[in-house]
Amino acid sequence: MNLDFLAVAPTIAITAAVVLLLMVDVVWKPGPRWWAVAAALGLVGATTASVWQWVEHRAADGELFFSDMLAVDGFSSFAGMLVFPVAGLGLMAGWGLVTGVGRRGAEFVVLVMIAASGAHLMAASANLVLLFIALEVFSLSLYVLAGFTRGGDGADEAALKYFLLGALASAVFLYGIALVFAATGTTSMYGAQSFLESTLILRPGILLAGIALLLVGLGFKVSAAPFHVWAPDVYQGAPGGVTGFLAAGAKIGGFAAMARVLVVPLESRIGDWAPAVAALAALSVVVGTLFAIAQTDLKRMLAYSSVAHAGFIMTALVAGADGVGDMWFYVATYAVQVIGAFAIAAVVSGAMTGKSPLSDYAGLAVRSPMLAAVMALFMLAMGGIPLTAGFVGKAAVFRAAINADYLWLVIVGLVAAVGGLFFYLRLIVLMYMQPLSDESASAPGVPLGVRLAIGLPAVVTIVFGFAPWPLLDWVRDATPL
Amino acid sequence: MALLLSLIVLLPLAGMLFLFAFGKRIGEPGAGIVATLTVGGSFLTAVVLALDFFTGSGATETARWFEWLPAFGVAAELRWDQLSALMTLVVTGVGSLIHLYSIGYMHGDARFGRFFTYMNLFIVSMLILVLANNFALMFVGWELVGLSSYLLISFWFERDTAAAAGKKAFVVNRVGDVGFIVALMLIFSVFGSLGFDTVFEGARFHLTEGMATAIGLLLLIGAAGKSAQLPLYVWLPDAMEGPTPVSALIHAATMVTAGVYMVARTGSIFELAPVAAATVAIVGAATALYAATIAIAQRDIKRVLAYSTISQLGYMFMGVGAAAYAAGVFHLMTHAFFKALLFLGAGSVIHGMADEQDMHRMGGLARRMPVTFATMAIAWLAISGIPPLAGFWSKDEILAAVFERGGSWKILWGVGLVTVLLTAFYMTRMMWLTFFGEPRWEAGLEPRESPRIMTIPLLALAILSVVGGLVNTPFKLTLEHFLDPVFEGLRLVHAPGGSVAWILAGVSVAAGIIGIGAAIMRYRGPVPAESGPGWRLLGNGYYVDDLYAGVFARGGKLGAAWLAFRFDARGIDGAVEGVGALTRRVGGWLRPLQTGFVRSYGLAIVAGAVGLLAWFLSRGAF
Amino acid sequence: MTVTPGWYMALAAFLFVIGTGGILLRRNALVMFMSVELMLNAVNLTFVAAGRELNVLDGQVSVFFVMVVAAAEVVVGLAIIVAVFRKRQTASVDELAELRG
Amino acid sequence: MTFPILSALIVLPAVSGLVVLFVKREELALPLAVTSSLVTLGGAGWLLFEFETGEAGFQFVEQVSWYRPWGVGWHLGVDGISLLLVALTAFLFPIALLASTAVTDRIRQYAASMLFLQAGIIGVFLALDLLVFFIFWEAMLVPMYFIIGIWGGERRVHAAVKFFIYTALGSALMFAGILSLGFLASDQLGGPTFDFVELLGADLTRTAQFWLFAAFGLSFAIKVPIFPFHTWLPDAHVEAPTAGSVILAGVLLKLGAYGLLRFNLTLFPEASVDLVPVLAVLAVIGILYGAAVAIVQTDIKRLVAYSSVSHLGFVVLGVFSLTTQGLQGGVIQMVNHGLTTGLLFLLVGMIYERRHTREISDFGGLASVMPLFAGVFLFTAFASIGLPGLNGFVGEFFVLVGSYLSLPGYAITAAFGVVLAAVYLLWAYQRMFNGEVTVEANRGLPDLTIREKVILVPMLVLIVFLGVYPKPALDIIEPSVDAVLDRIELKTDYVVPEFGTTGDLAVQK
Amino acid sequence: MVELVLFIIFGLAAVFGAVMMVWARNPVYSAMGLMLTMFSVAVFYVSNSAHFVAAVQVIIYAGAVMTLFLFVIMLIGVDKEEDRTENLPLQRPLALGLMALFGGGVVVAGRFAWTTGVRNPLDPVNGTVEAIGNELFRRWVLPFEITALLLIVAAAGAIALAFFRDDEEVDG
Repeated sequence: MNLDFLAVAPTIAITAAVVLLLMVDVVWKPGPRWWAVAAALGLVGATTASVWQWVEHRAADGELFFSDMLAVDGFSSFAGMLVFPVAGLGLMAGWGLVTGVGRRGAEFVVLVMIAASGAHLMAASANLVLLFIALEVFSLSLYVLAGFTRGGDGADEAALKYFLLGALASAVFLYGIALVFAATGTTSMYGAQSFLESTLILRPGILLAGIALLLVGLGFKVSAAPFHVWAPDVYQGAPGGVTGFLAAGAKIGGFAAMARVLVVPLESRIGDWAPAVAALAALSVVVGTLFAIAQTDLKRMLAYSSVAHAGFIMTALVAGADGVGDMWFYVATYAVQVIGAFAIAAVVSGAMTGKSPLSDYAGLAVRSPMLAAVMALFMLAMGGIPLTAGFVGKAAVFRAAINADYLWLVIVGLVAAVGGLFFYLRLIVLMYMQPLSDESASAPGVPLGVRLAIGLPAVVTIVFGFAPWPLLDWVRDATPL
Repeated sequence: MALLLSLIVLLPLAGMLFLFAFGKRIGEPGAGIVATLTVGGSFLTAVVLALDFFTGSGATETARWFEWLPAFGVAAELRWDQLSALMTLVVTGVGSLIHLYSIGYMHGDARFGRFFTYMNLFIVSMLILVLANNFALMFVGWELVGLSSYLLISFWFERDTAAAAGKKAFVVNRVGDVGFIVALMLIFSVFGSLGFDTVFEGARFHLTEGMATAIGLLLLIGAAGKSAQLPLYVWLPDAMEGPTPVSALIHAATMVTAGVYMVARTGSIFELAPVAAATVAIVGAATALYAATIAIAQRDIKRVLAYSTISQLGYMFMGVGAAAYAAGVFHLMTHAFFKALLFLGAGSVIHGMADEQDMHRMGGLARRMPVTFATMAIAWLAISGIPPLAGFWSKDEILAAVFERGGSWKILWGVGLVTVLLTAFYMTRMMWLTFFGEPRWEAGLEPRESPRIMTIPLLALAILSVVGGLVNTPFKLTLEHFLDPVFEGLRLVHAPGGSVAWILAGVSVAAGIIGIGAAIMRYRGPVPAESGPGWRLLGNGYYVDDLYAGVFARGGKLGAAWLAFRFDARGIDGAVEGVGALTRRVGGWLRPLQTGFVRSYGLAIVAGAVGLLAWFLSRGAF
Repeated sequence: MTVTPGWYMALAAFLFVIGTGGILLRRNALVMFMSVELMLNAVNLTFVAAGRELNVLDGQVSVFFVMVVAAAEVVVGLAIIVAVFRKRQTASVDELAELRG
Repeated sequence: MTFPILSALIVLPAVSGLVVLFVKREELALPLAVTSSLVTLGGAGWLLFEFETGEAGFQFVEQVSWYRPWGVGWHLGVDGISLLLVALTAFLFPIALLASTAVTDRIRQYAASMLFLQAGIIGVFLALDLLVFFIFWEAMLVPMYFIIGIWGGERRVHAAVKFFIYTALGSALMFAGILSLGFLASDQLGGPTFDFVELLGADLTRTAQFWLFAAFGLSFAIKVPIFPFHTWLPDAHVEAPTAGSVILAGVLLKLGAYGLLRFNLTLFPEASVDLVPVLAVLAVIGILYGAAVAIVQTDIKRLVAYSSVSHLGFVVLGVFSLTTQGLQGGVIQMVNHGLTTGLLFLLVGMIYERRHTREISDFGGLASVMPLFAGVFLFTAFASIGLPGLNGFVGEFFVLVGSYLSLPGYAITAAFGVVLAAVYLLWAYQRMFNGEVTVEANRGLPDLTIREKVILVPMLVLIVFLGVYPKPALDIIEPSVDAVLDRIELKTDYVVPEFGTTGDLAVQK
Repeated sequence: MVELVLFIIFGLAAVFGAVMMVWARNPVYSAMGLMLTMFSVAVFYVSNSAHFVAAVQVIIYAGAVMTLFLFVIMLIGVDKEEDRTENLPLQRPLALGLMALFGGGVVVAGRFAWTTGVRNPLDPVNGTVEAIGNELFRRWVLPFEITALLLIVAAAGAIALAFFRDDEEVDG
């Protein structure tokens, strides 16, 4: 039994920081500044730990720890390197919310950090039960975050819907785990993997049912159609300060879990699940795009677009292990884009409020050109226009799918991507080609933290749009052991 | 040599560029003088060069300017042989006279300088046309004369009619050009080159009769457009909207004869295509008769001349069609003299009558403008084919040649003969209505002779109209022998000699005299009322023009409008916009599915679960 | 005849479906939540039965963890429901349908 | 390592675009942009000067591998086909920028967009890696979208979005095509590659070629635009600001034809030969249809836009005539159309700045008010009609005569386009410039200003030069297009028709 | 034989409880129904020799969790009777149909073999406290520790949502 604390270093860092934060907060009540410090400590620590793990365990050097419970490999450490900074960005973007809810801000910070850690564990767990626990850690935090401004318009509604549906989905997911356990005799992913490779199951009914139910749960997390129904309401209702992290985190954690589950234990069953995943992907891009076109609220529109993006990302997964790297590229770039976009939404419509009507953005280019420019950049990136990371992402996932002979899926995706332009361009039209909604409104002030939360994603989007090579190389090592 | 040859073109070109730049500045009469001098200069150059030919010692010369379109084996190259020499002399000679005349005629016009710029542009284009040594360059000139014709017809562009006429001329010519271009395609596809030498020398080795006929007919279309033959003649009468010197130079003497020149030039092709050649002759004969009938009923003096021009061009086509190229070209030359003279005279009349063109409002001008009357009278007799004036010799030779072909060609000869009679008739009518009888112009108008600068060219042309015919008489076929080297190796048709010649000549002269007599009988008294359906039919040129306007102009516009505003806007673009709109609308339709009720969401999730379950179970649970 | 674990798993499936029904048919947030708990119980039963058949303890251990998760879930869930109730004086989810489209 | 002139041609505008975007004093934006574009023009001139005429292959090649796993790299090169188009681009941009004085709002962004657009376009012409090509191809849309959408006319937004999405839809399929091509080729070439030159080594099945041709072709057809895909063009043209229209007509449309010639013909020769009839039919329809529709337009910009459809039809016909004359004609016609139509749009823009209307009926008798302007307009109109001595003629002549060898019927039908061209342009001229001045507002309109003359003169000169002495341009083009034809002959059983064959006695005997 | 009896009795009880939970209009009854089901399930645990889990089931679930539920029910108000009129069109038929399909699907899946994993050849394992403890603190120590995070989330979440300080009765 090899107990290696370095293997769980990121989790330890977060937990320590969280506990420290709460303790000090309870005793001395130092307020937001301290929260920021603690959060920084925790996230930076966790990130560093992940980087160290990346250096140690990337590519072929992955290892299992805690009697095959935890996998420390390129996959998990990349997820860590991704999710902890994203959580940092999310906090910066939502800092207005943190300071807005008074003393409860401490809990907000704590929940974001734990959620991040949960997402990381989802990527790292090598055991289905541990995966379930991590997923719950992650989800429960998000439920609370979604409804954080209890009184806020629709925040509570968002929280309750998210919670009830999430509970349903995770129950189904758990049932899937149980069935897979029954079918393979183990909850360990790698155990299941070797079992499924070595033995031919004559009556795979239970196994197949298990896979189906697992996909339901995972599909829910990544908001893939038809399990996306929660996303629009939650994104719109949740306070502006947290939606970004909600969206980004869900994609990172959800796809980490999905990729690991599909590629490790179910590797030998790709023939069964690839078509299903392809179908979900196609459905997601189409449904997401069509619904998004008709939206009048930015956050809701982005919610549907995130459904479409879930579809694009799954497009990579039909290629199995070969597509994982491409998936990561897309997830990484999309996550930062979405954080940045929602950060801007929070600036324009407020971090405490849920709704963000498109009319708020009319003439934004005149009022605050920089915000508009960056927003336009994100829109173009999400639309997959070249010289943005969004294009490279699409190129990557489509390349993977084509290599896996899923041309039809690629064509569906590309056409849907064009349809997506309808609403991405709509926002640009509003910002650049329409007069100011109300002349009186002055340009909203943007605190430094938020500037970072908007600027860094913009930089990432451009840099990896022009020179994606390093990231492409890294993600090729970010595959499960 | 090559330099001098180039000089013929470069002089007017220089004049044009100079006038384009400074025409406004130097104004009247400087601009006119410059133009006249340059054209005159190139005339003299041409004379100098042509001397060798007259002495019989000349050989075909070329002047290569630069490699132009290697892909078509053509360079920007001029060709100097007897035919082009003759054309050059006519163009520059008549041209310089008309330039001189214009100085007086355009006196006081706001755009005096611009006018001469265009005139010189025309001379340049025409020279390129006749001097080109390959089809491509010939086509360039061909198009450029169209351009300058367009510019000059609509010179007074404030007048909508003038503008419209210019456009019409260019577009109709363009229709003919399609024929020309397609002909070039065929020629190139056969010879792999558009150079004259390659084509003409290779013709009899490479051309099947079918191909030759096709090319010939296509060339005919082009020629018909430029030379206003049936059915593409409609632009010429309208072209009279332009200043009269323009009508004289372009629409009587030179440009319109380009078609004749082309057919003569490409004789070696037509020789291989008897059908095409015959068609040329038939078209010519038909046009000659047709236009002559119309000319009878015109009241506008210039329109009479216009239709007369069309008719005379028909003669030339008859000639070249009958392979009597020399005869055709001969008539081309004489016609240039007397028709230019007629136009200039008419111009002088119009000038004197303060821009009155309706002959019914003229009369009795003989005394008022003696010079104009005298000179025009000569032209009148010349065109009527009265010996020994120029027209007689050339026209007679064509008719004789056609007759010589025998067989059904004799029908064409008959047509020609009738036309002679008609020609004499309508010309006489014109003369009488204009110069004799009671003055019919409204009071207060004091017509007087035009200034000397306008009458001198009249006199010069009058002299030419008298003696011009003597260069090629049955007694001494100077011109024909002069041109022989050009048509070397072609089976040419020559007018018969001996008694037949005398008989034919007598017949045609008789026809002319009958026509004149009939006209005098009819018009010596008070002007008869020229009304009634017959007159109206002829007066309106058989309503062909209106037919074209209805079918092509109006009909075409309607069709285009349907395409543009129905088919394109509603149909194609409608489909495009429709797809976009539909996509957006579908989004709207779908939205209600997102009811906002948790339990319906639950339903969706469970449904998805069931769906996945179904798929996976189908993979081996049965 | 002896009771095979299969019987239990079939029964569990039945319970699970009833739980689903609770979520789809009831509009009282609390009851819906209870249904979720029912579903979790059904899953637990599956775990245990399967574990017995396979003669391993993993099933039971999993159940233990599921229970812990369920407990935590209950805390959060009830907190949310209370928060909603405080604002709207109702626990009926049908009245929470402002966010739609 | 010689100086990477090609990269410079792309990077310079892009960088100066950034500079302009953040320049302190707004009034400096346009001058800076013009300077940059002039430098680019200089570079292009140097290229023309240094270019080894008579060489078929690519010159000034730059090749840097970017990402082996995908086989994508920075591969630039210029040959006789792209050289002139690059030069044209470099030539038109300073003019377009100088003609942009009407732009008063957000000048920085405007100038920057123009420069980015230039970088994109030049990139498209120079890229020899399909992925890079696509990146430029797609990225180029964005600045154009902004130029139309922000600085355009009344319905600019609709036009901009239509332009963007319609084109993007086309390129979406091309993107799928590019990816599958790279994948298909990877088996034969050992490893995936998007390098154009390497891809030429791949042998694709007939079916594969067919579908790839369709995927590429649709995208290009929309851009050209070939007949049924043309409707975005009039809208875009009408709404775009003057400079936008100039670039759109002058260069952007060429990209499509260029793509067909550069990629479809060479990468999918069999499919090209098979599909010649289809494209020839569409091209001929485009020629006549565009002209016919142009006749009755009431908006002069729309009219010119449809005339573009007609002229580009000639280009496509030339390209798919698969004869050297036809291909040369196609390429030279691209350049000439860029000059004449660009100039027409400039002139329309100038009159629009004076009267703020594009309705033909709002004008009339302008020739007496602004004779010089009228003269230039007429001149350009005749150039566009294809009057010999002006550039328009050369292209049409080559295309018609060249395509007769392989597609006689189509060529003859297409020849009627020259009549219609005369009709719509001269009629429009007549309505706008001839007759008495009908509308009071037109009285006393100022004639060309010095600045406008400065803009116009170089174009007029070029129009005459290319019309009178096109040989230098043709010499540059010929070897490259011959190389394309040789490849087609090599890969398929198609034989480029020789001259002096049709109906030849010598042959029949 | 005994097990069969137990299975039938408590199986019926479990189903009855479940149905009652779904059916009862008063949340309190639903809670009672759920408790009944849980007890029955606990019995099944025992009969599957999962003693420890059974104990936990009774103590935590039936005990703590359900008490918490009842507490909240009381907080919100017992008298909230829910009328059975369904106001979402097609909700009931669709729901019932999907339920049938789902359950049917699982049963179909398992109708040949409910477990396909290889049976552990050692002598039968018993879910005694020692056995489970051994497992928990050896192989499963990491998940066990991770549950700590879960509890923090629960606590923090509860505080964040349900704990109103008097100074911020109205926020958001």
